[in-house]
Amino acid sequence: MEAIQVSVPRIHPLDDYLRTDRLPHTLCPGCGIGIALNAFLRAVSELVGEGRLDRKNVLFVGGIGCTARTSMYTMFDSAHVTHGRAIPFATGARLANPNIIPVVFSGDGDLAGIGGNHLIHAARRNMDLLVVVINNMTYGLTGGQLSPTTPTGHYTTTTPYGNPERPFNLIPLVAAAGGNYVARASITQPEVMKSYFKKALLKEGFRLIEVVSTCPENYGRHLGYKSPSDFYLKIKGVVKMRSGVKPWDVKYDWNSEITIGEFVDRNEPGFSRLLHEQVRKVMAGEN
Amino acid sequence: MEAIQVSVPRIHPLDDYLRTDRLPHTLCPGCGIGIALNAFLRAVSELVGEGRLDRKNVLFVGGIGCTARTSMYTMFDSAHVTHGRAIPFATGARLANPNIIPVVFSGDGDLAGIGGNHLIHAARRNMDLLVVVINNMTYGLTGGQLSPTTPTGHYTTTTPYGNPERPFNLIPLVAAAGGNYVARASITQPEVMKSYFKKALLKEGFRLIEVVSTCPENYGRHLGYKSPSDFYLKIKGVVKMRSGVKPWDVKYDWNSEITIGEFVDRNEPGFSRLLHEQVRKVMAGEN
Amino acid sequence: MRGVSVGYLTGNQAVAEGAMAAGLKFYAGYPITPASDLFEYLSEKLPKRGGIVYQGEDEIASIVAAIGASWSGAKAMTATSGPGFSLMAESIGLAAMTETPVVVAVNMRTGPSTGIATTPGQGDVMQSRWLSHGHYPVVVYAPTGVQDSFDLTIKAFNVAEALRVPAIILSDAAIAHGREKVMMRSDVPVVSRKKPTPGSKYLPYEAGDDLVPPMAAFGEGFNVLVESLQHDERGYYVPTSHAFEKLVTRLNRKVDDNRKMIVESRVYGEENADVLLVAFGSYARVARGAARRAREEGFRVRVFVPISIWPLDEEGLRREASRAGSVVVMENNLGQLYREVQRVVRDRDVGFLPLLKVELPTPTEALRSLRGMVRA
Amino acid sequence: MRGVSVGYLTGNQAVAEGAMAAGLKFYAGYPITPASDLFEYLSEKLPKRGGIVYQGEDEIASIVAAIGASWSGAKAMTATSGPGFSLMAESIGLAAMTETPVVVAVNMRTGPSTGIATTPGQGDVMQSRWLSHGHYPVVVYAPTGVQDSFDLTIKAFNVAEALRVPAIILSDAAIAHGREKVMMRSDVPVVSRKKPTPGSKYLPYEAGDDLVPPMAAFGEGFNVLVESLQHDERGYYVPTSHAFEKLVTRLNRKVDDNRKMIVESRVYGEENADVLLVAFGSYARVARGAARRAREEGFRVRVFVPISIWPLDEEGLRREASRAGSVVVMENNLGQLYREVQRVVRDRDVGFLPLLKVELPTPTEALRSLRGMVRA
Amino acid sequence: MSKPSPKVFDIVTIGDRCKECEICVTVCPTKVLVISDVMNRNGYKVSFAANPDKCIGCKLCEWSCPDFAIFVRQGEGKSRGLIVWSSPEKAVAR
Amino acid sequence: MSKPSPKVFDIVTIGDRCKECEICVTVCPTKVLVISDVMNRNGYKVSFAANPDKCIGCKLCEWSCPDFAIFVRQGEGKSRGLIVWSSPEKAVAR
Amino acid sequence: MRTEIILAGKGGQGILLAGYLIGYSVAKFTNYQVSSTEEYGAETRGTDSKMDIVISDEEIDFIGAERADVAIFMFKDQAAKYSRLVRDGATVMIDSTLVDASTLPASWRVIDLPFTELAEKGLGTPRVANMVMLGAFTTLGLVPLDALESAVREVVSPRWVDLNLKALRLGVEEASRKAVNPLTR
Amino acid sequence: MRTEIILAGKGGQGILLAGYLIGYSVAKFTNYQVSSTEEYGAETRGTDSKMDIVISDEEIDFIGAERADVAIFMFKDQAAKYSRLVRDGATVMIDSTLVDASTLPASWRVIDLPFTELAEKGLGTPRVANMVMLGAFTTLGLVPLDALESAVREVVSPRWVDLNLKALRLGVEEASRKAVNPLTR
Ligand SMILES: Cc1ncc(C[n+]2csc(CCOP(=O)(O)OP(=O)(O)O)c2C)c(N)n1
Ligand SMILES: Cc1ncc(C[n+]2csc(CCOP(=O)(O)OP(=O)(O)O)c2C)c(N)n1
Ligand code: SF4
Ligand code: SF4
Ligand code: SF4
Ligand code: SF4
Ligand code: SF4
Ligand code: SF4
Ligand SMILES: [Mg+2]
Ligand SMILES: [Mg+2]
Repeated sequence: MEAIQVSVPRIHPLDDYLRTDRLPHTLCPGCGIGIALNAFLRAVSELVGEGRLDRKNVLFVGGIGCTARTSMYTMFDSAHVTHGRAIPFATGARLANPNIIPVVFSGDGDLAGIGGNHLIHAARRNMDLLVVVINNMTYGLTGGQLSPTTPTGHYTTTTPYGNPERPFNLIPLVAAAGGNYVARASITQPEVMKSYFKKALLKEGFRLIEVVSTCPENYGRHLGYKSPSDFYLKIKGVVKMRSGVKPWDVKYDWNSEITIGEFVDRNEPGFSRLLHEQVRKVMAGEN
Repeated sequence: MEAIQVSVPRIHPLDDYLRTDRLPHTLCPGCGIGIALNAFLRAVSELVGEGRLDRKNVLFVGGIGCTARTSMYTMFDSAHVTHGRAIPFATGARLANPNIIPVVFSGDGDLAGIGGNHLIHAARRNMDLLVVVINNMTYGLTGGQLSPTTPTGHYTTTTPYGNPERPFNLIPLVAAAGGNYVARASITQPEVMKSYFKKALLKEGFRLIEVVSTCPENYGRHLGYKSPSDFYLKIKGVVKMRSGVKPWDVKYDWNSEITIGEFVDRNEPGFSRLLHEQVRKVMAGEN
Repeated sequence: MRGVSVGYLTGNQAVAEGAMAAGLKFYAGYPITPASDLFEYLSEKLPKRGGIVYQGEDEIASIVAAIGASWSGAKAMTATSGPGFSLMAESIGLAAMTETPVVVAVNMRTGPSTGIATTPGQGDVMQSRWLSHGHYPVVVYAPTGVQDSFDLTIKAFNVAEALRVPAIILSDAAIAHGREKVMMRSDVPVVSRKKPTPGSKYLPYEAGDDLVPPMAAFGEGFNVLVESLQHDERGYYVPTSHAFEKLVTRLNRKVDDNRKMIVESRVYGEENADVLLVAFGSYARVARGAARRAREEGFRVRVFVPISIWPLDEEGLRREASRAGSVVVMENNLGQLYREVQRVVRDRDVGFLPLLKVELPTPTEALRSLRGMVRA
Repeated sequence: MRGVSVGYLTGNQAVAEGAMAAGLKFYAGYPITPASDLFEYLSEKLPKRGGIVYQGEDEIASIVAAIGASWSGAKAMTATSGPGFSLMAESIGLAAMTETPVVVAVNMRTGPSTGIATTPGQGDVMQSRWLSHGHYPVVVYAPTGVQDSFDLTIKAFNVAEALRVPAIILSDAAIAHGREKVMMRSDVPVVSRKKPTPGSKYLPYEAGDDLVPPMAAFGEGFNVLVESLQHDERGYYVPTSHAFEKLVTRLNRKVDDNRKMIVESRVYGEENADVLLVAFGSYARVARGAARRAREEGFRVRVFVPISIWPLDEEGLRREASRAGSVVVMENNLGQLYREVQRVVRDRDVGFLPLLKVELPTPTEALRSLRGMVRA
Repeated sequence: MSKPSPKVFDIVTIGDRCKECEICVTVCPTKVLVISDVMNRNGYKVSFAANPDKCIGCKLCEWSCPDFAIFVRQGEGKSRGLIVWSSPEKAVAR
Repeated sequence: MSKPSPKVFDIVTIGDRCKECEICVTVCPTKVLVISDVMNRNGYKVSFAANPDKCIGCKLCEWSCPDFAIFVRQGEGKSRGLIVWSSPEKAVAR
Repeated sequence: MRTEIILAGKGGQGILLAGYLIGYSVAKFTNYQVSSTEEYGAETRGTDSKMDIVISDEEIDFIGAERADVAIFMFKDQAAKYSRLVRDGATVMIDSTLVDASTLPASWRVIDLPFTELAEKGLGTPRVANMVMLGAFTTLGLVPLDALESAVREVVSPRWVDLNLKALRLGVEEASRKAVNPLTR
Repeated sequence: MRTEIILAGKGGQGILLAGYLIGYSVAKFTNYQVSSTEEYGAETRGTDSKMDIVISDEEIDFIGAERADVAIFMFKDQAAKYSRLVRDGATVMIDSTLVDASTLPASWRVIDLPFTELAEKGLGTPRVANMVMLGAFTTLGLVPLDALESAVREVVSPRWVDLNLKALRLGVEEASRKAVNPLTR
């Protein structure tokens, strides 16, 4: 076993939230996931700085995928579990200890593909989770296969003749399932993204933030974007920020508009509170 | 092995569509599932009579549950598979033979609980399936536990202190996922239900018909309905038929209104057609 | 007796009571016959003790929630039967790899596939050990009745907590739904996971000589890393042969080196028997009944009952086998425990008596078959 | 050679080619390393032959779609690796119970749990037989290279179709991603499921002496009934011991009684060897290399390679074992095939050489370890 | 539901299928049906058209029976309530 | 992004983290950044603030870097572009 | 000493409750061991319900009855159906309202009492026939009456306790009148 | 006769394509058996890429190289990294543009040619250094030049075929000039 290097100098303003001894991380050059993580950690660091968040309660959970791998680098209680199962893991962790603030940070395939059922059920229950879906429209880690959010017609390694499927538009889907907060951000607007993270981190109940992102290596190349920047600029061009839009009017169209903004913002009691309240009442003989 | 009784006299007008040697079926007295099956078989029999449907192409698939057990009695190609997996089974059967007309007939737990992911993905793809969800708001076969459609507050065997969860409203959920046809019927209006079945049987793409039903034995009793008729009359009172309602305005509220009606009715090409079209083109060298 | 309460419970209720006695704080379940009533029983009882009962959207959600809860410091459990257990295959591996204490009660019913939901089966013996991919550790106990259901549930929790492994209670519909008098001691020894010293430098997968790393809970400030990839002591992904061999060997040695703590078996009947009849679970009760009947006929049957199925009490089994006229394994499948007995008892033939039934065979029936084959 | 095309393919490509040669018409997959490229290869090639490639939302959706497709008359397949295979546990039982021909290619990677996605493993040997609940039949082949990947895929399809059982191709990342010259005959014998006579009275689970019922497809007017419950010849649910015993016995006898058709093994090296080295899959190649190296040292190693893992060629193994100085099983796990060899070779000790590696050990390395243990 | 013209009906209960659930009794708009004293092999007292004359042929009973145990057909002469058995041995007298 | 007041900045690249992705170069509104000739141990030429004077301190580079490899801090005197290394052995000259 | 009991009736006759009360009272109020198993699978109304109970002063091996020492049949046909599980010389109680004693094997010591009728006439409802039977059962000496009475108080919903206790005592009286030899243990 | 070959370079140098071409030409255009394995795990750019190729006139047992008869190193440090897998007396080709021949074990028969430089100068791009190397490789007699040429034509995208063939021939020429003894098979 190699000597274990526990600390390296912290230089970057976010280094306090990173396992810096593992950097550089294994994501490809220019991958949008890193930009989203950057905004997320900034949101946490600001909230901690403002005394509004206790970082020791933050639980950072990923399933399996490039996005999920961010859990290997975050300096919180972190979990890198199995493909699609970040939500139930985080659910159990929170229900067993309602002080925990679970953040599920994972990919479109992980959360809306194999894990889609956990996603809609967590939303339905208004389970106290912040779920961040990094939507790079592909299965990045496994090499750029079709994902449930890949636009129709796109060429991927498993759709060499063009994707015949229609993608999910996650905003109306999750909004229809339930939850207190549903928003979509883009890696091309990091400050906006951070503000959504900050807001969502402080709410109870189910919160979903979809982040429109890129996979320059395994998807962008297939689409003909020669560099990470090309893909980045494509995204920058297609996202449109709108406010006051109803979730079912939100667009997810590669050729015209991918709407970003906040679409649901409620404050109904979270499932975890309701359940613990019930247990309290039962113990007190009130139920 | 007992002697196998292959045919018994056919008396009832729908006996032609039933494995009559197995009747009476194992559903409890007054169970709403039978009423829904009755309407479904009537729809088929009318279409066959009208020369608009070839019964030998109908594939009747259930997962596991009381509702799914209807597949044991229907005189079609039928499949009674594993819990939650009726949709993928029917999907494979249809994709391998596009003449097949698969009907998935199963319970709320089977289709929206354990099988929820298959449901939303099939809708997303506009997969050529008629999915009938018999929503009795409980897990009937296993004894009346909480289902994802059980109204909040209801007492079930696994929520002895009242259900702290919020139920799915399947109409907006499935509509947000996709599909050509989304409707909700009630066992208390069998003729309307039949008309939805007839219409949906002839469409391509994904079609969902949710049927508001009863489980007098394992759920109704818990709720205090002493007889199947009492529960039936409760349902009759709470459902309200409306037309021109958008899916997201459809109500699912045990105490005020459960909206029934047709909420999505489109004619986009089904996934099976798109996929076979693509294969045809590839073979012809057009792609 | 002081500190003992007497119950007249079903196996399912006894497992639930055992779990609560062992300190259960989180139960996640999904209904399935014949485990639903365990879930229902806990739905009523556990909240009274401040525990959480949660219904997942499927079995995967349920066991993974239990794993998550365990990392939040709660003693956690789920229960299911064949189809649901099959769905948990991947998650059992997750628990083993992340060294998460979790207890899974599996009530065998008639299989394969949906089979028969209401009748007892014994077809999941091999599955209980090998359902997940990779070479991972697991401990499996098979209660023979209601008292065992209570006692072994406590033991399963204790082993799970002591070794940070998933522990399985492999029961069946006959025991789960049968009712027996059961003595429940209130002062049962309860083991809880070892914790790191507060404020210490902590590596979540660094073990001492006992091979079991201490386990910090979420929220305690240790920045733990739960990792399903091959990892080193820190939980860092290290894809080398060295790290692989080290981790997988340690994981499995936790069970192998602690056989003493885990292993349990029982013998009944005469010392110098004509036949050593090996049977587990509800069939152990049939076998004992058969031995009783055999005695009336002057035929000497000794019954060996493995209580821990994985690992088996190999020593005990070999010792007993060496003393009997012949060795026969009787189970409700086409040879599963039998394969293990064959492997362990190498120096002599082992007979197999498959009694494929959807209800318990009677002792007389079993004895008739046994005599038939021992004669032949 | 006429009717033979020569390829320079990876194991994954060879499986895909073998499947197409055997008549594959429906592939459903879900990406996972190291099986994704098999899926990708078929995504391009299969539509050219008029077949359908479908990506499910997870592994369960994929294998169940393949089962559904098989009932529509298509030869159907899926491919995956450890985590995905674990998720298929319940569905393998469904296929076995409903007697649905379906082929599952499993490329083992380093486990347990997520483990290492890119490196070869051999930890899923027991899993491949026992992952589902109940006593169900399955056939498992382990290719040792690319040629085998082609040939055994055809054989797997043929057995699946002939016996109406799920057949598994248990390969690993080394073979799946390794490349070799492969000879692909165009006139391979291809077996397809037996069909009922049109217009005949048809019971979907009524078998003749060969134990295998003919299989009607959906849409042919037979009103077939696919049933996961315990059923009789009609597919009717019958929850009796009689029906259970009859069905489960027949299901499993389909494999047991047809061992001749299924079983395959190979031996390499000298007749009267010092050691019989048993190894499968990519480790069989290591073992053969070690035997070559051993020869240089005057140490005689004979290599026994099981090709069918479930069932094993027990006779062949016993015969070979009886002739060698000692018997050693070498695999990349802590003892899985080993357990079976122990069970089969009962009259003598069997040594175990675990080489836990994330890359293939070299023959020299393997030989060194072997000599170390044979000496000791 | 379809309007039958000559208003004469046979209201037929299939005795061995009926489960005494009373749904037909509940839905019948004209109170034609009752639960009879005839018990079938499974111990259910079967539904019976005690007041056949009141039948308007709406078939709500037929449509609402979960057990395919009742149907209404064109009658002759005079409306009748019938209980039939799908096989002789299934008929059980009270 | 927050507005810094004295308009003097250090634009710091962490050499061993940079992956030459050019995102920072692309997002910088004032073209401060370029890919330098300095190659790190992983073979990437690292980003560098070649025109520090033009920096307006918007931090878009810092916020957009997927690798936590660049940040902007208050400078002294005069804006500078810097490349730092998190450990000496990670510094690789070209 | 091991005693095997079979209790059979139709669904709705309260057989399972009666069996539970026997087991409960033995478990809680005696030093004996006790176990019971039920037969399941009732998918439609009117199915048989059958329970095996084993009472023993030592650990119970097999939990079911295969040569019952005591059998109680509350509905017709059941005696025939289960007779192979009842040993020669067994004590067999039947509800003579519904079971015809003349059809039973001569090797059994039959106690026939019209439980249903007694319940109907004596207490105004046939629903406590099971309790009348239990009262009669205590006269066999396997379970003390006071244990069963305590069990009824703990298990049965308070508003039915009195009626049930009355029914129990009625059963004791009627059975005593038949002057049964108690089983000796 | 079994020949083990190791081919190593940096990602981007076209090592895997070169190895594939060797294997492809042997498989398709000779009667020899051939196998190859790659080393994976390249998660960031600039990682090593290494391929083992085995060519044999009989069935190949072990598919990797452990005592390579031929090794080709296209980047520095690799010789040191893999030397334990190369046998004494092996023929070792290096790209002398990037690898320093003087650091190599004396027991090897080294052929050093500046493949990258040759490609850059002779054909205007370093990207065909791998093809120049392949050309040189044919002079070892393991794979006939025409087989490799056919492989290039079948495998390489049409617009690069000519350039690649030129590079191949350049490699042949340059290597012949070094007058290597071909390996005899
Ligand atoms: C059960 C299971 N199936 C498949 C895989 C293989 N797998 C790993 S990551 C992944 C998809 C990742 O896609 P996404 O979640 O979108 O993450 P990204 O890499 O795009 O960030 C898949 C299919 C797995 N690890 N486990
Ligand atoms: C994998 C698996 N989990 C659980 C079960 C047990 N089970 C059988 S049916 C059912 C729920 C049925 O509910 P629903 O689908 O609503 O059907 P209903 O009986 O209400 O018609 C469950 C949980 C099973 N058979 N398989
Ligand atoms: S594969 Fe795609 S998503 Fe994954 S790290 Fe690389 S660029 Fe990002
Ligand atoms: S349990 Fe409920 S849903 Fe099932 S058949 Fe009975 S009444 Fe119907
Ligand atoms: S006829 Fe049908 S609806 Fe009427 S009571 Fe009988 S089963 Fe119920
Ligand atoms: S047809 Fe209408 S009126 Fe006649 S019995 Fe039936 S429900 Fe009543
Ligand atoms: S500093 Fe960051 S954004 Fe800029 S090139 Fe380097 S890795 Fe990319
Ligand atoms: S802070 Fe703004 S202006 Fe300055 S280098 Fe970064 S992106 Fe450019
Ligand atoms: Mg993705
Ligand atoms: Mg339901």
